[in-house]
Amino acid sequence: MKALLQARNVARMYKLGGGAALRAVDGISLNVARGETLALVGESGCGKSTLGRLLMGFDRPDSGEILFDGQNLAKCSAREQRALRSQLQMVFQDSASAFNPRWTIGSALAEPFRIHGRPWSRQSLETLLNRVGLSAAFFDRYPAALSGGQRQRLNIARAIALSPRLIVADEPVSALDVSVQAQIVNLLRHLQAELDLACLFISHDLAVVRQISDRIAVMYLGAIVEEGETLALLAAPSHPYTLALVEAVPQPGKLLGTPLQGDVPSPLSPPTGCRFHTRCPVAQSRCAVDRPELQERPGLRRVACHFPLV
Amino acid sequence: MIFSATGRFLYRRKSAAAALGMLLLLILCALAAPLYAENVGVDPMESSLAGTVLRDGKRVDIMQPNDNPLHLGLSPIGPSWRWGAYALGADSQGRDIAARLLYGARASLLIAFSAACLCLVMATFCGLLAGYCGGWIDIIISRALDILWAVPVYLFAISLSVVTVGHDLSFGPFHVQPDSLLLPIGIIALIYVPYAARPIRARTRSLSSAGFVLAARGLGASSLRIVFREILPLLAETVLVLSPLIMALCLLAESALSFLSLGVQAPAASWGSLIHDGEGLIYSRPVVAIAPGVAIILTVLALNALGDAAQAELRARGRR
Amino acid sequence: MTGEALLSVSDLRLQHRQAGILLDGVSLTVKRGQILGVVGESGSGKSLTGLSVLGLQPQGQLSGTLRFDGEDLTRFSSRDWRRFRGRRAAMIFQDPMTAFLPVRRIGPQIVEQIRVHTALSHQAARERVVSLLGRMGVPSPEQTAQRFPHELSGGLRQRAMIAMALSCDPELLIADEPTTALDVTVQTQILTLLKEIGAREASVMLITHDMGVVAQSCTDVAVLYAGVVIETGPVAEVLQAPLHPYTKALLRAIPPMTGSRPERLPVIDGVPPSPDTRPVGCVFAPRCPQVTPDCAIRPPMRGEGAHRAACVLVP
Amino acid sequence: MKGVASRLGQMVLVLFGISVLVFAVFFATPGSDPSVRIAGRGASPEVIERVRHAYGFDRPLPMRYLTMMDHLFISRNLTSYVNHGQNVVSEVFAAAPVTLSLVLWAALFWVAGALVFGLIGAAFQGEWIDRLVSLLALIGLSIPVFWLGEMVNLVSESRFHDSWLFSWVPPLGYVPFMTSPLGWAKALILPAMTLAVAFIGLYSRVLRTDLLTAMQDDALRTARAKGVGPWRLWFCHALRLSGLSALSLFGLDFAQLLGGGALLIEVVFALPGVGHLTYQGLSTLDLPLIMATVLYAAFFVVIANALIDGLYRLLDPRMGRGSHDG
Repeated sequence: MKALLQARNVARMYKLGGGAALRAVDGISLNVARGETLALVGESGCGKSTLGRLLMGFDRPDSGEILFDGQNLAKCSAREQRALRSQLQMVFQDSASAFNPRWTIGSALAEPFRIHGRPWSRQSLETLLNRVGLSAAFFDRYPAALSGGQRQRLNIARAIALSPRLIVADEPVSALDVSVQAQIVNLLRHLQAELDLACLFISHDLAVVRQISDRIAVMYLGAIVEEGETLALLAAPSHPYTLALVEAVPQPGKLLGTPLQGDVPSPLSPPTGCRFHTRCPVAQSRCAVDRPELQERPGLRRVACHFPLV
Repeated sequence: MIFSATGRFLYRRKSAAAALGMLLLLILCALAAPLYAENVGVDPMESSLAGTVLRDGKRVDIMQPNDNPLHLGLSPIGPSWRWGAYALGADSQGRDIAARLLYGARASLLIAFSAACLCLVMATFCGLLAGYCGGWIDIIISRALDILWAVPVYLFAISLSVVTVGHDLSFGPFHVQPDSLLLPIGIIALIYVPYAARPIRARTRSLSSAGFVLAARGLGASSLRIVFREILPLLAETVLVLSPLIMALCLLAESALSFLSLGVQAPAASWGSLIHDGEGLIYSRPVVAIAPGVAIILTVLALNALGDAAQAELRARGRR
Repeated sequence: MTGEALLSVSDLRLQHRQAGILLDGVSLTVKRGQILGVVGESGSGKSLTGLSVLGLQPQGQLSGTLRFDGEDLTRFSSRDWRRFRGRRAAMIFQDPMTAFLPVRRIGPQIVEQIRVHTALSHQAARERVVSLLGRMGVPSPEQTAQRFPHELSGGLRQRAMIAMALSCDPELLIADEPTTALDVTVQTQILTLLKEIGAREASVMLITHDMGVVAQSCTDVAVLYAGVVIETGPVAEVLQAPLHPYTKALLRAIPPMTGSRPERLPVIDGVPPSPDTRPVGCVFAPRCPQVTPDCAIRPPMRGEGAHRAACVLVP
Repeated sequence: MKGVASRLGQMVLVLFGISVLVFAVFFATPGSDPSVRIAGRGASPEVIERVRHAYGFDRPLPMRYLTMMDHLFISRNLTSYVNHGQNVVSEVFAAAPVTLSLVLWAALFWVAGALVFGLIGAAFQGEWIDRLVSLLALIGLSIPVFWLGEMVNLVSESRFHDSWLFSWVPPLGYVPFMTSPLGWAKALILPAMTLAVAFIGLYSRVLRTDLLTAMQDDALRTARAKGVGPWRLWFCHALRLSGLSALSLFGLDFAQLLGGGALLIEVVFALPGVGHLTYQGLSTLDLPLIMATVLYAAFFVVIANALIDGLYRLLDPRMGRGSHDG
């Protein structure tokens, strides 16, 4: 399986006032194969959105390289990057601000074609609308007329307009109600199968991720702590943090588990050794000094833990 | 689209309609200045200390012996309720106040309008550049504006005027007449650039971090395309809403400069210079100073009301 | 004490001049010692119901009855309300960052509430704040009281918020989406805390959009749809055997965490009615897969015992 | 500490920028030659040349800038071009107390007026009293201050001077505090009120808007849910939350007035303050005097900016956590 998108040791640090530095992404490597969905999971501040921005080329990494179809995104010129955009699209969480309020839905959908000088017609755009489950009657209306779920559909329509090969979706369903969320998840899965679309799905919601992804990478404080095939990983997590996340998902018919202690430490001053040792229920003295590397485990699993659970 | 939107705006906000009506009336009056001067037969620029005027059927001197025993010498003729020459009386040079008021409106409104336009163009340029580019360009522009801002506005305007107004100036191949209106226009525009650039920069910043700008970048749009297609049309609303308020400020600044004889040069008139003329007659013929003051207040009030209504409209639109 | 009705809301309606009908017949009861989950999607009026109990709903026409421990809240004067809020019923909000005044330290903000309602001295109030924060599981409560809201993590802020709400020993705690702005691991901590509070200190009305949260931390549940309570009952019964088609569909739409992965998640077609165009009959009828001609008339709550639903299909 | 140092550095930089700017305006405006101006209209080329040499205008610009700064700040013996032998720096320091008194009085009126009007407007939002206050504020904002001064003079010194209302008004001019505190107050009350009118208009509007925004804030909803009464709600919560932006505005305006922004009022009411001094310098083209007053003004603005910034950090703890934008 050839990787469509490949990140190698990507790191990004933000300098703040007073000499403080925020290591948002701290040496991450991952692959997304053609047509595959990789989910990036973690709590707020774990760097998953920063990684998404880096992979989209909105921001450049301090070190490491990002290869899209063999081309290094971090090195290519702005012009080359713009040309690559037709292959690589993004869906945002906040669908309300993702559209210029003064443009009609039709012109918003035509914009990608205009930018890349591709031919389009009103009819083709209406077909596109129908494809994401929106009525063609919306063509001349403004985005404000749509509900949240409809806007997210429009967002997806714009993203697939140029038939890209990869979509980076940053929390695309977190702002939606459960019933609408299910609709969007179904739509994304359907389109992916139809278009042979790879997807990097960034989310904090494990239940949604389980439904949509082939593989999961769990992030904690800027680094991947565990990565593996979705169902296997969720059924039997190896990293104590993954286990805590799985147990914390509120589901009908499940009792409230014992919560993890404390909060996520500030990324401005991350703990030494294993980043998770301050909250880890099975931590030992070694964890406070020695930072575990991400290691291959049987069953296509990678884990960064000295004392993996399984 | 624009016309119907303006129409709806005026319909919804009666105060804006009233203010706009008032402004149009003022502009009409200013345009009609020569009409009035010819009709009643006065020259607003020539002094006529020995002239006479027909009043209540009798021909009387424009400069009359003083009716106040405390003041010595001659004092100009006062206002009268009848239509005709010198309806508002005369100034110390024996010129018709009403005619000068109308001619003054031309200068004042022209300067305020041109200065506001120039100021907004410059401010939009600075604000857009600083807000969109960010980084060191933003730091340099913002610091430069801070420096301009640190000098009290009127003091700055006055300093510039002292150096330039009333002198023959040459900027390379360009030669500016000493009494050219370009000088006050340029000066007033310049001093309010920081004032206008700040909100424009802030708006640009918030627009350039908005989701749809990021989305356009994600689609592969170039910076120029983003600025001209995504940001400028929305920024234009902010600038448009700001324009009546800036124009009001410019009008006040112009009147202040002319009041200090640093704006419009005699014998030409503006409302500010008329108040200056009236200063000497303030205790004997207060109308000379009151009339232009009232004109300024009405204009500025209308402009401010218009700006307020536009701002409220923009806020309401943002909520919808 | 348990079992006696503390708050009973019946047929609460709220009509806003511009927005239209926001609440259209909300009836629910919070008994002492109960944790009632009020669950619904955005726009269903769940937060408004919570705000109405404290008289903080937006201006509009309010009708129906609100009884708290036998007192009629609809007859309260603004003075009565001031004595009621924070003293007998307190509220915590979704985002503890914005809910605190950002420019004052945590401690004094809680002290303010205590001193508004009790005659405690400044010193005594401060001591009480520290002990409250400690009880809420805040590490080093004395230092935390001296911090500004933005200096605390989200979880600690919410704990401080709960401490403030409980500072005058209220009988009812209304929690409006208290964990939505928090991370999942912290969410579990806060839910555990709320559960303890419900068991020991006060009745809790937990407003949320998440059925999972209700399942894990509530004793009873009221399901809201488009400003109407459509199903109420003990959590176990409602989740095991939902009566109303909406509740059923809502539960099915949650992606499962165990077992096989469905090809498609079941969805509810259509969108909830907007406040200005509401169906005359059952509010869910336009989207209901089991709609009958009887649905043209708004069904009353039906069912046996505590588990009831507003649906014609219920025997 | 690092923040303070960088702040100081910025202040020095801004001051330097201003001094260069002012210097450039007077001595390097393209097409305008200071020696021609000093020599007067129609002077012969020889006279102009003599003036140029006598005033040192033939030396290179950076040298002249350094010399002037030396005279202004280090040896502090910059003398007037017009009235030779008169020390400009000491003249500015002599005028400063007058301006300071005037502006302090004005600030008193305008803060009180803005608070009253702003609170009334916000508390009675949409009612007739709010509309009335808004209209008054708008009118106050629209009156040219020098004209208002003239009108006040007209009413208080001439037309109604003999009525009970204005009989106490002293003739135009300034009375030092040390001479007679009562006379000092009497001389300043009307000019200060005149000066305050526009600011009351501006600030009451700003405060009203900010208060109404604050009342919509989540924190205020919490306060209501706590059972806080209306007085506490307005004064301890809403005002605390919304007063900050008005405060930073206040600092800037106060400093601008102190630095000569009150020039028009000082001229109209014949108060010998810094603004009046500048005006004199302007009418006689006394460049060193103008240079000194403008720099003095800028100095105040910069200092006030720094003070307000510090106060802001003190009152709003969210500031000062690094330069994290957002």
